[in-house]
Amino acid sequence: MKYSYYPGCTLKNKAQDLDRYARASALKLGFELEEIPDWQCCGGVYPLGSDEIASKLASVRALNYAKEQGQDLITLCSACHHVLKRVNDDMKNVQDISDRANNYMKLDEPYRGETKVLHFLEVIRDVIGFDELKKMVVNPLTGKKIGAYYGCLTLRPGKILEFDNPENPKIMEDFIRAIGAEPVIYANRNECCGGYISLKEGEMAQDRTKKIFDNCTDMGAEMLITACPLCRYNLNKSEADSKIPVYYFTELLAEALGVKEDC
Amino acid sequence: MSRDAEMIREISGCDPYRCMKCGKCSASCPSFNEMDIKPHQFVSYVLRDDIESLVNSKSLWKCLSCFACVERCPRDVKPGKLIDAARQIVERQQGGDYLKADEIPELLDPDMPQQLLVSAFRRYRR
Amino acid sequence: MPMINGEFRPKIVAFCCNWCSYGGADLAGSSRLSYPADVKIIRVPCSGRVNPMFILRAFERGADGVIICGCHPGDCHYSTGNYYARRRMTLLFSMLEYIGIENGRTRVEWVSAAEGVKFQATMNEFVEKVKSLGENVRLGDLRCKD
Amino acid sequence: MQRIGVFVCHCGTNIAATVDVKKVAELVRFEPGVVHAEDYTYMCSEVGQQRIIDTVKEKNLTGIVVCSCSPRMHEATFRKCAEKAGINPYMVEIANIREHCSWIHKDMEEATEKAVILARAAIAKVNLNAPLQEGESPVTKRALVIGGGIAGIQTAIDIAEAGYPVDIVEKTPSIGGRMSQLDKTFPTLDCSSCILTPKMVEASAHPLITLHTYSEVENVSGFVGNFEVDIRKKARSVNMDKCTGCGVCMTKCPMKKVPSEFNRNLNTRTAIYTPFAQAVPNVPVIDRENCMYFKTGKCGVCSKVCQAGAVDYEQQDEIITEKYGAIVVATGFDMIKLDKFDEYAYSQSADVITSLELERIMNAAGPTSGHLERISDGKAPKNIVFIQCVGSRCNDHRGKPYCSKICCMYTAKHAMLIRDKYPDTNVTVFYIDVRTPGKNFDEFYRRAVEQYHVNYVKGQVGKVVPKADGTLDVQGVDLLDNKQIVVNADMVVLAAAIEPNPDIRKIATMLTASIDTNNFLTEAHAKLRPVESPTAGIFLSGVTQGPKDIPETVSQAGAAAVKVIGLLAKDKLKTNPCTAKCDPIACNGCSTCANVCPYGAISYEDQLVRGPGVNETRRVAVVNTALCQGCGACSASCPSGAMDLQGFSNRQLISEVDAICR
Repeated sequence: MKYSYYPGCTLKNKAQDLDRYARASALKLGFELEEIPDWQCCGGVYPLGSDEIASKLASVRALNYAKEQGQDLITLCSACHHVLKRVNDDMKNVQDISDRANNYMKLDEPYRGETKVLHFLEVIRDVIGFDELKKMVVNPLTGKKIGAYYGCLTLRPGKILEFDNPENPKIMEDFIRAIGAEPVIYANRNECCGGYISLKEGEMAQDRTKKIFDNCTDMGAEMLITACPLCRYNLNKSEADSKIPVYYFTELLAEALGVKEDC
Repeated sequence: MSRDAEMIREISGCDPYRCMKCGKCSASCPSFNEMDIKPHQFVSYVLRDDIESLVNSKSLWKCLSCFACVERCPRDVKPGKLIDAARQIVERQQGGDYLKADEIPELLDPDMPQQLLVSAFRRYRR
Repeated sequence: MPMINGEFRPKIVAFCCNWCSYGGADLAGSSRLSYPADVKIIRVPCSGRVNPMFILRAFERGADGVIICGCHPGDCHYSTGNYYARRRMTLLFSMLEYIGIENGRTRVEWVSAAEGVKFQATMNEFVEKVKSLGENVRLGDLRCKD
Repeated sequence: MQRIGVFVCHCGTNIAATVDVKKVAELVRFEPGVVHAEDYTYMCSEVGQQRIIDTVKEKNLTGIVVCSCSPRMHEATFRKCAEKAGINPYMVEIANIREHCSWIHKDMEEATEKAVILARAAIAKVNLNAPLQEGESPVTKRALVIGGGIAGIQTAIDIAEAGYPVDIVEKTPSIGGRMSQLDKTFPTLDCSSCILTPKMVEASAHPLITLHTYSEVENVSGFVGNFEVDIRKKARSVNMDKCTGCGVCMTKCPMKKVPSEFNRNLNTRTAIYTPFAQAVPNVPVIDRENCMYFKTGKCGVCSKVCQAGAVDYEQQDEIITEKYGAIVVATGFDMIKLDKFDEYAYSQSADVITSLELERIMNAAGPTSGHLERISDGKAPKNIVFIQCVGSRCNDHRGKPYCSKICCMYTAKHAMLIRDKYPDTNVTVFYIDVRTPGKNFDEFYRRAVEQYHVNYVKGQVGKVVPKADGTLDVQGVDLLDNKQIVVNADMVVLAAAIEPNPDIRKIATMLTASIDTNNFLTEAHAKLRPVESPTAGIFLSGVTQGPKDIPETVSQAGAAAVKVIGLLAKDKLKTNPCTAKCDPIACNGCSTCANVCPYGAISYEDQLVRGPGVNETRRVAVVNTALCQGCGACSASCPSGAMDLQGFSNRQLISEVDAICR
């Protein structure tokens, strides 16, 4: 099984492990990530303005490439996942944006949101299945109490992303169970880490991350996993007393599958 | 309605008249305390045509675009989109970028992911 | 072409079932939800009462669009009338399209007595569509022209 | 040739403000058949009607066109008026120039032009009208009430008291409905059971009331005065005649782990059970899905311990067919599912509960014997937060657009009762608006604040965060203070929106009763006929029509009963004369019409057909006018044009089309 893969800017630099572990794990799980050639940055945030077109075109190019390959498109980074899914929804359901973007793109055949955008976790859940994953685990992380940190971009708006229940998600918890560890459910797992605010308002980000750490450690978590480089950065920058280590979920996946050393 | 108010409604695609003042947005907002104009008040400013105060508000730069208010709003008003529209008016018309290029080097830190810079640029600048 | 202030004003006949859509139109009225005056409503007991002949006649006499409104599937006052209407009209409309009456000039819509807003929206949409198609010249009976 | 009078109504300024009524009267005067046209302020008033009567006599009119409000409003009025004037009531047509014209258009010229066209269509139709005679049909003097909650019980008692037999069909094993789950009722704080139980007993003991509990309506046919209904009496597995209600079977049943629906799944029940101790009838049922005997064939304990020998595993569902003159729908409500509101942590924490669950907890017969306890650990909560409007007043995909109406009052009740019984418990209520219209309602809410010091906070809650110590951090906003606040609570109570019983769609379809976008049944007129469905013979009682509290439900139940009694008191009903009619000369007996007729009103017989060039005996369609409801499906499908609908004939409708397209 081959997928078009959209790594995004950060996975090429500061979050190389997120990418590396994912590729190795994917091979082990039986699918291949084919990086989209000449992909362009999604912009990191979805342009909310209903009249913004130019800032959506990079995503449309990637989506259209996947369509031409006849492949589903996979992302790993929460932000890319968010932007690509929402732009795809615009192309499919918002006539005005779709028409104008197509006018710019001048494609042989207009792009109308045909590509299916999947987060890496969705592939594990919907294509491979957590039960299958469980069978493939060679180093189960038995006894580890892990909190899943979703943040905002993977879940909201729930109606468009259709990733999981935006107020009570379970995909990462199921993932944690599948790799043999024990998920710690805590309410603030979908509260914002501060996002880009940390660039200029460090204290605000400190306050946000403290709330998250306080809540997850209170409920017994020993470590957190995330899918987002920005969330991980903000969490790592936290000075909260309750701070615990934060990993990309792919790192734990690679470890559980026994491919971490190959990376 | 002023041109700016009209524009905010157009850019955001939100109808402020649908708001029933329940406060769900302000109850959900993680940046509530840092904001001078609170999320549930955005609607009133647009309806009152006081775009001046809105574009000069600190709140514009404190919103995290986390969509908690958008997800939970029972009336489909989506205050987060309104504030983003106001932010865009500032950036488009008044050149009031919140982030200057020459500020950057001093804000940088070696662990900072590219995503952060890209996002901040998108949100803070035209 | 019938024009008012330089604007094309189509003739539109709406058949509304007495139990749902006529009530929906009444509700649109009492809620002051306006839609173009081009729409004229004929009350029928049931959408299943609408004989294809009526629609042909309307086009022959110069109507630019014909819309049939009935109860939602499953809600027909007479149990099944709207299902017959739907099947009958699907056939009729495809035949009409064959002879040049564009699909946009004909429509079947389900509007309940509680859906004043939907009635308004449906009529607004339909009138716009018919306006964009212009005058119906395909089936007009020349003898009826001035 | 008809002699038609046209009467244009101003409806005060409702019509006259946007339609030039004088011009309408002037322009239609020269339409074919019109011999008189005038306008008047209120055509429906006594004076207006007298003008019509006088004109009919003076000018020898044979037909009347009234340009006024919707025929759904005043067609009957003007038909009666015509009858008084001595002409056939079916010689009247209404041109709807209010709802379909003056109220929706602003431009006078445009509206006037449209009014004239609508009047022309009506005139064209009247030109082809023929006098019609109403037939008569008998009335079955028995009523059916669907739903055995307080609404159904009250309606049934009121009908029975007037001397007519009534059947109640209730889906669950006992009558009583939602009210039987409640602890106290506002605004007087009566104990719910104390006022409901006597009514349940009265209903079951009444010689004219028959209870069909654990039963469902399966099929409905017929029409007003003459409904025929199939009722499925589900197998109780307990013989109603033999059971003494001793309850030994329930104490001995080994399957004790079935979630109790009656207690909102807060505790469990046995597989053979009555929903609650005061159940009527006090005869248990076996829940076959959970019964060991039915699942494995082993057990049979209940049968062994039953001294009366009432347990009958072989019992089968039974379908009975009954005839009724009227049907009352009283199917009530449930609370919405909260799976889309997980920010309140309802599914994450046992101590986040709905108000109905709190009713069960507060109820002496409930899972905690009336002690206010946390479901998770049985401890007494010291801080309780109530959240209002959970799913009500939402126009997004998560909730309901309407106000559920009862939540403000029951929350004030809960808050007050808790503060009264457990004075050291702090109670906070997050509200958007406190809505308390009703007699002694606002006083009641104020008592909660002033006497019981309940902390009302204007604002909503954004998130409930369960903590390791079992408490809940409730993050909300105080809009009046403009502050985000966090209240640490031991228990959170959600005022979930109410929605019509999920079975209502199926029932409405069987009854051909119309339903609105929220699944509430539609009334015939929102103000003037609030307890009747537009479908004749179907009546509405309780929340099935819209959210309402107990006093309102009881009043409405009584009103529905009065309407039913009014119907059953008649020996004969006038039938709609707008029925189908077959022209035997054109009919070739093809059976198309009989196939589409939903009422089986068309049959075939050999008739001697005589006409130009025809003189033979052949098979032709015949309409049974007592069965025909006048839908016209037959005439639209008739290939030869033989079948026509009186009052809406092909020629009449075509003449309307012509008038509009002219």
